[in-house]
Amino acid sequence: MRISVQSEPFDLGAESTAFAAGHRDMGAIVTFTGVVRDLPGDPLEAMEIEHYPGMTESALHDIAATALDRWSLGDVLVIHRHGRLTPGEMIMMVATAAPHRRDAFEAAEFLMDYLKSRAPFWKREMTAKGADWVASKAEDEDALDRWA
Amino acid sequence: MRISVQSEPFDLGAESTAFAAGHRDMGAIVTFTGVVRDLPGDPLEAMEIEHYPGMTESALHDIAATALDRWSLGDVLVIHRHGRLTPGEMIMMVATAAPHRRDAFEAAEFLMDYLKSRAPFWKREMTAKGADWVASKAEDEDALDRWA
Amino acid sequence: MDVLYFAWVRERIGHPRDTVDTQAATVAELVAELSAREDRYAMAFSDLSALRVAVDQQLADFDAPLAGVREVAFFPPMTGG
Amino acid sequence: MDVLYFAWVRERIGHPRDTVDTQAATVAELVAELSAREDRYAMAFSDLSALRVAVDQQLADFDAPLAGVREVAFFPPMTGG
Repeated sequence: MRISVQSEPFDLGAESTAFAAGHRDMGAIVTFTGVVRDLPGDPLEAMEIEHYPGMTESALHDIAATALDRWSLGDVLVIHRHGRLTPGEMIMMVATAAPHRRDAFEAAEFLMDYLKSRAPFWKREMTAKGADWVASKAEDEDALDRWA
Repeated sequence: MRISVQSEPFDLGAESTAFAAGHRDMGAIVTFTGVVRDLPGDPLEAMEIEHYPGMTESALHDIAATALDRWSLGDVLVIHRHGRLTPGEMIMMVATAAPHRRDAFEAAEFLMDYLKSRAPFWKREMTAKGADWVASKAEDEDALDRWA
Repeated sequence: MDVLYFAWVRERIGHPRDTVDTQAATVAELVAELSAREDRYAMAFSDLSALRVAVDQQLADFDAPLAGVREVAFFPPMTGG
Repeated sequence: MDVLYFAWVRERIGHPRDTVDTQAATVAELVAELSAREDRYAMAFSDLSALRVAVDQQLADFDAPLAGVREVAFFPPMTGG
């Protein structure tokens, strides 16, 4: 398991390659990458991500440990950035390695659902008009019911 | 949509990076990679993948088009190798880009489930004892029920 | 009409392709015709539940009609991915 | 005890951290104590349903006990990923 909370960009290609190379005994590798959407005409200038140093790492560690416990997995990777990101930049990624595809997919979805609502990150959108905290979505909270 | 049926290896990192870079307007990128498992003590020497040239490409194209039609997706990538692969080599990958994570995950799972049982590939395992065609699994056929 | 064989169907029949001149109206009639040729064909087609068929490169059923068809392929259940 | 604030809770209160000397037995009692300090605290804590709390860096409920606790944090629902 590797958990990284960082302000620097990460290299999706290099991370994916390294993660897969470390798990040649696993038949299935799933990655999820979250991107600050770069939409034409969108007033978004930047996204700022605040987090809770210390708790962030332990929350991500707990979420990953729960996934490793619940599915037949070889490994889990979680990278999440904080600080200022511009449209088109990657916010975070998770990767899972498993003997079978269903475990790899389910664990990746579980990690994302928990990370969305249970890891201490807060997004703020910056536009010419000012800064707005992103509201949590009921659908993100509801998504957790699937794993209850 | 890009479909590639090829005997050469592909570069997961480069493919993931290029796919994500082409979809900065999408918030969610999912990749799935299938690997010939390299297990200690496993007698597997190689896996040979036969396919049906012509039909393979059109079947993968149809599966990808169905996914694009069914989910809110920006793009789909499917790469599948044929020929002789050794343990640890990557067999195939799919990637999906979507505005929202649920669509990206579901479409990737759909692509995998259909590709497993509806694209004309046949795997043969080579060991010191000889060659054995891999039997199809009832669970792979059952997996399609989810999308009926 | 081209008839193609893949995987163990190809191995049992001993070659990957036949070009046949047939009056068979359906895939099932074509199977009966081929099975009557030689034992190795009869063996390859002995259990249709273990076989899949594609007609002009589209998955089809054994009762699919053959009028106008250029290519039929027989193979075991697919194991890609 | 350290009390931390994040996101708009931090903005409303005007700083990221207080060090408090409190006899509060639960998070809810601590909230009542802080709310009594100044209007900006009262405003930040006016709708507890919009707040989440962590006790020693673990998510907790507002009735969580504070005995032996070193750090309490208040923040809005999380929006990571």
